[in-house]
Amino acid sequence: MSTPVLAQPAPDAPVVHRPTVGQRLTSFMPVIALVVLLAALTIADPGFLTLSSLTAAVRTAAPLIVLAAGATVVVLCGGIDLSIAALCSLATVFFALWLPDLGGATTLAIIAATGAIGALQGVVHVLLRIPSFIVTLGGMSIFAAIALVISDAGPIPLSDRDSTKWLTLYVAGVLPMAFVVALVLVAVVSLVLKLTPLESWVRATGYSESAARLGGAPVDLVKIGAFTLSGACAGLAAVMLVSRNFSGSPTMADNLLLPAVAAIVVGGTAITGGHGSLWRSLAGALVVTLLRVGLPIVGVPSAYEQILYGAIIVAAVALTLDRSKVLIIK
Amino acid sequence: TETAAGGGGETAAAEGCAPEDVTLVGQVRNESNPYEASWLDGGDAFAEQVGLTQERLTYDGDSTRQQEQISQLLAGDTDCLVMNILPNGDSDTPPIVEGAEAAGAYLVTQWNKPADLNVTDYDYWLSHLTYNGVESGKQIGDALSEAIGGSGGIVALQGILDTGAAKDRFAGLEESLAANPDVELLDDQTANFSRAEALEVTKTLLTKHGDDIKGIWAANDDMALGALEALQQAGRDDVAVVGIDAVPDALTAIEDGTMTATVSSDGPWQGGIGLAIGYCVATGELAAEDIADEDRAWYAEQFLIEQDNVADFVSPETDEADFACDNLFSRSQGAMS
Amino acid sequence: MTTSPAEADTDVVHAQRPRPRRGVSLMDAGPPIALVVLFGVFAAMSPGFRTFSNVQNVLDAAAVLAVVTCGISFVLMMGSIDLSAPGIMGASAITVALLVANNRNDNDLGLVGVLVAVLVAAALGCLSGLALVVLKVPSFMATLGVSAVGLGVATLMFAGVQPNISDAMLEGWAVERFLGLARLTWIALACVIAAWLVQRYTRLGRYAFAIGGAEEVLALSGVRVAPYKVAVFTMAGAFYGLAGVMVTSQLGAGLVQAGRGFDFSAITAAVVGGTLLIGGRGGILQSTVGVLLVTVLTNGLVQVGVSPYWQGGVQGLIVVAAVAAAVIPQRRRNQVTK
Amino acid sequence: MTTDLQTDPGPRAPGSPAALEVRGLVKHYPGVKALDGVDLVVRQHEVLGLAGENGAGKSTLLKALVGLVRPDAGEIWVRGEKVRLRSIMDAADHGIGMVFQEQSLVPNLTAAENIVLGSEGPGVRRGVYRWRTMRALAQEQLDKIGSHIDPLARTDTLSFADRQMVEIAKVLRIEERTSHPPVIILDEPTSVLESKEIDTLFTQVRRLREFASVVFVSHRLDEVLDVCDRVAVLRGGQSVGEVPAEGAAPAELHRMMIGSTGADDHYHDSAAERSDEPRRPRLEVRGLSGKTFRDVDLDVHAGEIVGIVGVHGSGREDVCRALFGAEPTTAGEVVLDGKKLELSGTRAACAAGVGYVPAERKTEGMVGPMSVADNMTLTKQQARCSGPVVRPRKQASLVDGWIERLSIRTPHRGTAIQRLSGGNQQKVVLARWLVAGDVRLLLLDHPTRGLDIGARSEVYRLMRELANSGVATVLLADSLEEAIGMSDRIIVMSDGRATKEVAAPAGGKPTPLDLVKEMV
Ligand SMILES: Nc1ncnc2c1ncn2[C@@H]1O[C@H](COP(=O)(O)OP(=O)(O)OP(=O)(O)O)[C@@H](O)[C@H]1O
Ligand SMILES: Nc1ncnc2c1ncn2[C@@H]1O[C@H](COP(=O)(O)OP(=O)(O)OP(=O)(O)O)[C@@H](O)[C@H]1O
Ligand SMILES: [Mg+2]
Ligand SMILES: [Mg+2]
Repeated sequence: MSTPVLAQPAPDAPVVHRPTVGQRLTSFMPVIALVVLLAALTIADPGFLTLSSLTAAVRTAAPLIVLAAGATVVVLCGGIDLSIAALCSLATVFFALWLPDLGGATTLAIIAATGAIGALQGVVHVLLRIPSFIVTLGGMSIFAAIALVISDAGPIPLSDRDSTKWLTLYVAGVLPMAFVVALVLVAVVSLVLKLTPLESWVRATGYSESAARLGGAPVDLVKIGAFTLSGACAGLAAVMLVSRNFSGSPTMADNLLLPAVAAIVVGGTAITGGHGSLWRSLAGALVVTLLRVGLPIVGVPSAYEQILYGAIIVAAVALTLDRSKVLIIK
Repeated sequence: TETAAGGGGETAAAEGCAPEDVTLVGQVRNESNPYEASWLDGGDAFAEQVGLTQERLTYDGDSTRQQEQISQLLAGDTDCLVMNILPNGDSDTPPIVEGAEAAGAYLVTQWNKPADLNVTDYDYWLSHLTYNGVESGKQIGDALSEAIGGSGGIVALQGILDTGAAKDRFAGLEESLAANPDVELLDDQTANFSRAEALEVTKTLLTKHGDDIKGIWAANDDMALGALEALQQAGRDDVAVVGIDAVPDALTAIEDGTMTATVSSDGPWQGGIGLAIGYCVATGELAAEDIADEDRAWYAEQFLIEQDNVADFVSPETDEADFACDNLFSRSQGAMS
Repeated sequence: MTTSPAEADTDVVHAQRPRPRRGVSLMDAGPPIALVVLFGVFAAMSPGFRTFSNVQNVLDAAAVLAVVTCGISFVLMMGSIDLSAPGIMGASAITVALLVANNRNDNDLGLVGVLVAVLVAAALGCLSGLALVVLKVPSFMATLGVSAVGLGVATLMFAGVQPNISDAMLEGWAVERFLGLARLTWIALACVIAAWLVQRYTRLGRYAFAIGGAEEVLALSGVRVAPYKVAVFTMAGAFYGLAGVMVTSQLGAGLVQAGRGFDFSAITAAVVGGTLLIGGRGGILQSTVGVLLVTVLTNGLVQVGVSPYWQGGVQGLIVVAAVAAAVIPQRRRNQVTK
Repeated sequence: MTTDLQTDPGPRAPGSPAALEVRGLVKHYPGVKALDGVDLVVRQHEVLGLAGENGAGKSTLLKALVGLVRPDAGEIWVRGEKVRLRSIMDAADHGIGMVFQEQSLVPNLTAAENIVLGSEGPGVRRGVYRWRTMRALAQEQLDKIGSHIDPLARTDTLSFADRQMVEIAKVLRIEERTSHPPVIILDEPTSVLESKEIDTLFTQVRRLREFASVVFVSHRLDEVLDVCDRVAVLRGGQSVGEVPAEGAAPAELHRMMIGSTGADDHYHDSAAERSDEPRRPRLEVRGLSGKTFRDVDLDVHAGEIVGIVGVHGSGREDVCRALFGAEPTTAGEVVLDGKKLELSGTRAACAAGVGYVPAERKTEGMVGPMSVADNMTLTKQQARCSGPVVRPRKQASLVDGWIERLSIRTPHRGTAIQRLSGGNQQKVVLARWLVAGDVRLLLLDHPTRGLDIGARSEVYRLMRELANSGVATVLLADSLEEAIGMSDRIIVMSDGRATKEVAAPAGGKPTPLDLVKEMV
């Protein structure tokens, strides 16, 4: 074998990869947007910025954070999960129905069940190659129908409020437990992604599914996993809603779909996949919650509120999106 | 149950708030619906009457958003807060009630309440009022039977399936059907209280059942109006239509004779009365414990409106006297069963 | 050194296969077949379904959705998404109701009122486009924002009192028939044909298609895509505006909620028909097939007598199944499904 | 022959000014100086070759010439006039057009539309398409290069080579835009073409010289010397000199490119130590059939490199993909190391120790926005972690090791792979399977496409090294010579069938002609 050894020039001394100030700033943009919004609301109504008000806001935001966090992973994989809200509603019904039999284990059972339903959607998406948009759109109406039927189209009161009481407690007197749970979820999922190869597989799948697949990444499993997580998060969010409403109802969370997706996008996660993070969605969910509750509370009239909501949410995305990472914006 | 009320203890100042310290809040689904807009206007009228302004909240038919707004509201200053709330659905009432109780805010709810939730168990939930849905459903059902001459096929357009109002009204229809054995319910579909959906559903039902349809029972006037459009487009003028709510367009239609009957629900009065009850208690003019148990959860007076009496309802006006502290429950038709 | 001699003697004779294809192929036949099958199944199950008047009814019922879908198809072809239909339709519905003869004011602008409403809608659509290309906000969010703005504008104009129209022309659109179909249905048909012509024969249409295929390549060819994107959203807005007017004509009143639910049903229709969300696929004709599929489904389920509780679920199931049936024969190696 | 010869630049010289002149062009990217004061002269009516290693800055320079890259410093003169090129249209107005290294056609438009895209002229009147005119315009361009593609075929249904032809047809539209002799830039146009098409292209390039100037980039140096009048060499973003093509030797060019004497041979004879005992082959394919191939039998032994040659559409690429589980099969059995290989999906293949390097690097080979390190360790995460948790340090040292071994020019392992030059990207993609360590069967589809000579011989060396360590390799080579040089055995495929097997042991290599006879 004649192997010519080339006199290759030594590779350039590795330059230490340090993000510029601008890059650092873009990764903090969701937080900046949050602070700006809070400041604006406070200026509009100085009474808004109180501890109890902030506590109420984060407590309110908890289910949305959880929903958005789960769906973020699906979005990072390049898909979308439109079924989260309907699945969450269904889970509230399940919770109320199962509570008498399962007692304390209901919460885990719910999360396991919704996780399994999410996985099923993932399998359908992956095996039948149906776009996730359609699979989960179909899922959305199917779950809604099941919820309607098994609940007999009405709310089901909790037989025992104590089982969800822990979620309504406060840590250190000010931090609502539901919010803490949401934080822990975001932290754990982020860490698991970071510390395992999952993150690079998820991103690769989102950026370029075919390259990821041909590059040997377990694309199908990653996608099914993402849908499973998204489903499980819907279950957890359902438990939070039930703890707040003392009942399960077949349409309870239905209106959280668009806010959840908005939270993801406002956080700066690319809806096309690949770029983004759960932390961004956390900040996004807080921004969306503040908009949903803050505008009317500070006294913006209903019609103007909608106009402002539209304008602010677009502005927030304009602020948070890291355009260096997303070359083409669809 | 005497709910542990953290904020309640210090604010339960029975002596009452100064009238100018009272905050009035009215919350409905949206302002793009004539009935609910008139509700908020009624609230404004009452607020003006007592020299205050009403904070108008809308949640766009979004249960979670309603809860979010209320918990944010209750996180603020609740000392002299009076809330007149239209819960989105039955399941939305308990958390609102619990929240208000814990924060010590005066609350009046309307329309939706789970049957097993008792107003008398709470201190700050002053009253819940509604119209007897079974009764309204039955009244218009009977009117419809009469209009089609006591026999023939009808179809029903149901409201949002998981609301108490939709269920009660439909139960009323069933009662009416039982009383009119010759009237046959050919089909029931939901059109979600929406005019546009009612239009499509009715069109389909018209092709499905054709001339068998003699009457259309709609769980609210919006759907009845949608059905009327569908009838007009199908060139059918032989079908009687009934609805509930007495929205202005329905009244016009009844005047014209295109619609048969509706049942009044008085938006402006509802918007005012809830605030009035809260205001009277907050200012100490009325002690919460003096409200009779049958006035804690009650049916408000309603009227079947047909062509002969429609003129009386065309321009509903709020009467200041209705909101006087000693006259708050004058429209009561009795306690909720 | 023999890196790679291009010697003539290594020349290879081409064994070209007739692979290159023009436009459509059998692979695109899935949705039409699904439509026929679905139609057949319902016709077999329900005598009411197969009546002539019900077919009329299906076509009439498809009219508004078809017009909305015309608009959204161009956006989807670009690979963007558009959720602004509810807001834009609401705004145009109230606008037109207040401009033609109505019970709120003395306006009686007739066709001009319709035109103004469509223009207002186009302006709102343009806003989405501008937010996309100027602020670089993804269309999902830009259009969601514009939808909220549209609803707000509509609510402002609504001002608590229902505007009912008494304009003879507009009311006639829904009532009067020509060859058995309502005027609105003909309007919708005209829209579909116009949209198809735009897609096939105009630079705007072809570029919208190309943007979905490979946006970056257009830039490399010196095409400035931004104006075309704005134009596509503006055109979509105009279609929604017309749809809002049509709803007003049907309901005889301007409703803020005139467009409720049309965003997702239009996307569903387009996707079921084969205008995929990744962009660069499908087109107006495919979307129109999707509209018919969805409408037949909605109508058929009522005709067959499926419980209202289950209708949504059955519809979801069938939509997934229809797409699966359409997709399976097209499965290619290493296909990307988003 | 003079190397490092600095010919007198044109602008102020008497007679006609240079068609294009570049002075001191500088372009920085984060962490790299892609261009470091490049000077270049393109005379009128000449074909100028541009040579340089992967990452030398060729593409960057050319992109600056068409206004896609805004240089940090330096001047560009066109026909004696200093210009600033802000956009590709600007460049086109000055008569400069380019065929890009990565294909740039809109896949869902027709070939005709792609050809006239952006300068439809009479093809579109007032925003309305006139399909006939459009078709005629496109046909005119296609005729120029003697291509017989249907102008109304959708581009994504065309073969890679046909698409390349469409690109060339497209750039020739520039003739219509300007009255001046245009400058046409071809960045590695031949890397995806077959020899017949290359000939067509060269005929075309020579024709172009009559009325235009051409800048031509290729890593096949003999090709460059064949078609060009003069060759300029870039190294590390600087001009290091130029040579007249007449009489120059590839070795000389190569020396200039790398700055020292380098390899003179690029093909490797197989390792002799391979025992010829009749062992069971590592890979046994029996009767494999799919959409585009039928009844393919194939044996590959451990340590053996088997080349598959065939004309376009012979189905060899799909066989490779099928073996990797990325293409459905209808029949057949595949046994790897005595165990049946499930062709159910790529994951099963990976798990069984099969590696695949796809030909279309940009879309299938790499995940553009992800870092070099992540791309390299996409597959076998054992490489970056023992157990389920990643170990960034271990990953870093491993990746850095391969970056150094393969001389991958990247500022850092954390740099997004899309910022690397094409050749360096390919090295990363290859490295992915090398990092994995336990690959038993490697399927290489055009693994050296777009690589410079140095990188190429590095890849050859690696392939051989891997083979010696026992990996079985299937190679779809870039050229027949490469196939012959690298393979121990060659399978000829035609029309979806394996028609012939040719032994190619060291010392007993067949000639290209032998193979071509079998291929048709
Ligand atoms: N957009 C970019 N961002 C950052 N660095 C870049 C970018 N484009 C090119 N580079 C860097 O500039 C250098 C020159 O790249 P260029 O593409 O010009 O090389 P080339 O000579 O064309 O190589 P090849 O033969 O592989 O195509 C490389 O080191 C590359 O990593
Ligand atoms: N009969 C056919 N019908 C449809 N597609 C085909 C057909 N034959 C081949 N193809 C497709 O054409 C492409 C190239 O085919 P193939 O793999 O046979 O080329 P190749 O022999 O590898 O040529 P190259 O030298 O360019 O690599 C593949 O994507 C394959 O799927
Ligand atoms: Mg290059
Ligand atoms: Mg090939």
